[in-house]
Amino acid sequence: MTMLHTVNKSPFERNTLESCLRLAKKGSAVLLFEDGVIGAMQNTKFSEKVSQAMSDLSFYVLGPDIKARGLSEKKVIDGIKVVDYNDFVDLTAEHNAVQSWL
Amino acid sequence: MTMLHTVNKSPFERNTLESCLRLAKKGSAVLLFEDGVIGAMQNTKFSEKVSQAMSDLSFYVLGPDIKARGLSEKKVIDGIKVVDYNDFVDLTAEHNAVQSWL
Amino acid sequence: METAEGVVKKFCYMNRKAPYGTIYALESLEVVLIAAAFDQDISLVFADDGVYQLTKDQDTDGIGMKNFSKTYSALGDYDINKIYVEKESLEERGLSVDDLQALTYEDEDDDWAEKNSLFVVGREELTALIDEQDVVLSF
Amino acid sequence: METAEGVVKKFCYMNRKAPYGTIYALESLEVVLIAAAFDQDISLVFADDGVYQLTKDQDTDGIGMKNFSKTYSALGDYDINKIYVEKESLEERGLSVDDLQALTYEDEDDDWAEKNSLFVVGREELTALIDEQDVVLSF
Amino acid sequence: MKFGIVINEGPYTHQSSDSALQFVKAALGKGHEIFRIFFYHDGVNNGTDLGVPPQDDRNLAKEWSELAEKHGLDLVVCIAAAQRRGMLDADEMKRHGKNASNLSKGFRISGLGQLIEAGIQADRLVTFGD
Amino acid sequence: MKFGIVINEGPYTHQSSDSALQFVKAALGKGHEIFRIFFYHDGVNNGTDLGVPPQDDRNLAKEWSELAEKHGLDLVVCIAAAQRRGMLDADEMKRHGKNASNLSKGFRISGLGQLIEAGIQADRLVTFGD
Repeated sequence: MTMLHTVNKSPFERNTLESCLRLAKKGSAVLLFEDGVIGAMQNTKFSEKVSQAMSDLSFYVLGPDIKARGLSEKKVIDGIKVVDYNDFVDLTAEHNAVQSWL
Repeated sequence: MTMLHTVNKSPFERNTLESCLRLAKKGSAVLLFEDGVIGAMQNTKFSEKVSQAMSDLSFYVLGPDIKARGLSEKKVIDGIKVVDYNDFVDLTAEHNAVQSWL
Repeated sequence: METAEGVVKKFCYMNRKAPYGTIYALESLEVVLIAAAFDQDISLVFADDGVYQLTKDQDTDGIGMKNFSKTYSALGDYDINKIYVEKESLEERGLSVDDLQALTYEDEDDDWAEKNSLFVVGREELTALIDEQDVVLSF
Repeated sequence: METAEGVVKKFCYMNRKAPYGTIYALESLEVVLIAAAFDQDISLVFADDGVYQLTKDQDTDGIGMKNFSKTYSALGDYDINKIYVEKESLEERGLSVDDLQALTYEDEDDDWAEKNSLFVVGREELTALIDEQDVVLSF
Repeated sequence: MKFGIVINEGPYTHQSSDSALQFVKAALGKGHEIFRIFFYHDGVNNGTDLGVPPQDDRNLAKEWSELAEKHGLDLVVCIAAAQRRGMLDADEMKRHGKNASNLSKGFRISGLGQLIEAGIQADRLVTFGD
Repeated sequence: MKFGIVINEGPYTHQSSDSALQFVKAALGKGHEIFRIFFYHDGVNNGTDLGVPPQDDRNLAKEWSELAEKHGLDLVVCIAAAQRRGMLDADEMKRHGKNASNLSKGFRISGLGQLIEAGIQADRLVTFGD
């Protein structure tokens, strides 16, 4: 029984990623998309925090949103899987419920 | 030559108060209103940060927005002046320009 | 309701924003009042700035907006009696349960005794509670 | 323009949000392009997540939205050549000026020599710059 | 699998409507069923028939209408949210004595019960918002 | 003193329109002049004529219209932002071959130059947004 959590805002701008990491149960999955992809990038103020959370949670990031923002999929934090919209649908189906952190 | 900076979001939710404190010049005024009034309250995670900023900046908070949220004007951080919409207009007129941190 | 047909899902209404600055608090309440007519298992969660939605003594006269805070105390009449507030969110804001409205319901299985429906829960308990939901609606 | 009548004010366009997640970046650019027709003193500031607006190689094919990033390089043709990026905002995001588009203009007072119009400035310099503005438009 | 979709923000200002559109197309492409798409809060503005976006940009209301027609999607605009924000179909126009209606083809206006029903009937409810 | 006001968000969803209304009333009460109120981004939705908010709530479009009439305020809706979001006056309706217009009395549609002009002419420009 695990849940998919989605975060669509930059951790620099909003507190949604932080709240998600605080309240997502161990073993859950987190998908970063829209401006949320910023939280998946290496060498930011938040990278270390996300890396640490990877011991409890599986992370995914939406590739099309990375590309739109001129960022490189090569600079995604190691261990975060880059996915497309088809995978987003699969992730939703594979988990028991979806919580959007808005 | 001083500017009035306005912040309308809670420091828990957004980074606007933080950005304002970082980029407002010494001697400027900061008005907290709408959900921004949360940043003016005592005993929150951010109270200490706001108190420290008071050595460089003058703080004001809009009373009607405090009351709407069930908060007490008595619990506003010492040194922050509670104002009404008339004072908001006066503050705008007394300063050289207004920057809304959105 | 015609759509329920015996299916009972756990619905969680997750409220994380202060009232009045945005409409999400009010429109969340509108959903909850409608949801009460369906025979589903309803929990309301107030975390982060959502805890401000439940403060006592809200007075919106000065901002020209409708004060909807009284509606929370009517939730008990709609059999909505599992209302959770995150303890740590209150603490970070210098608030305690005494700053919030008292929310109660009358228990029909216990001779209509008036009982508390607002529960302050710690982070771990809240995490477990969210995880067992079938549907989470975020506001 | 008819309204200028000799008044020249310092206008600052403050961009603090990432592109595409919200429309503010695009609609800010639309204002700036119109503003160029008025004889005013224009500065653009990119701070916080606003620095992502200027990244190279934006590719929006996968999200079905219009890629407007090429427009920034046309700003020089509109005599908009004071474009400031906050150094600390770049650093906190692991970005450097090499990740951003090169923005230039042709200086009519210097035999149309091509010159840089994008300046990375530190927090203190930016603070002083903002403070001397007459009008700040926030996006 | 049956999906319910909730869209909380209007077109263009936030990416939510775009993201939902891409998600729904992908889900349909994989053979999933979309039980209902519910437009709430400012999301009701996605149903406007009066939008004229720039020629070189996408037209979100039109894309939703066309997708709905092609796949028989149920696009529901929340009546309470719509009334506040000035989204009306012909019936609502008459009922409130207004001179115009502005709901696009393929959208219908209905109550919040439709959202709860989507939560009950769909295997997964996915929300796109601000 | 001459004020220019910018409103970036639509009615009800964000407090910006309410805050601006209170500010403008206070400024007028103090004898200041309001040079122009410019509605940008989702702010254009404040101009809708089709809103039917609950009876016990405020009607923002109506409050703006009435205030404008009483004090001769210049309420300008940005044309580019309005086209995207489906706000049209009668002229725009004809120009784009639409069947309806939805702009309230007292509002007019015009270009972004009106915003810049407000910045130049007004002594202070105050923005209300999200």
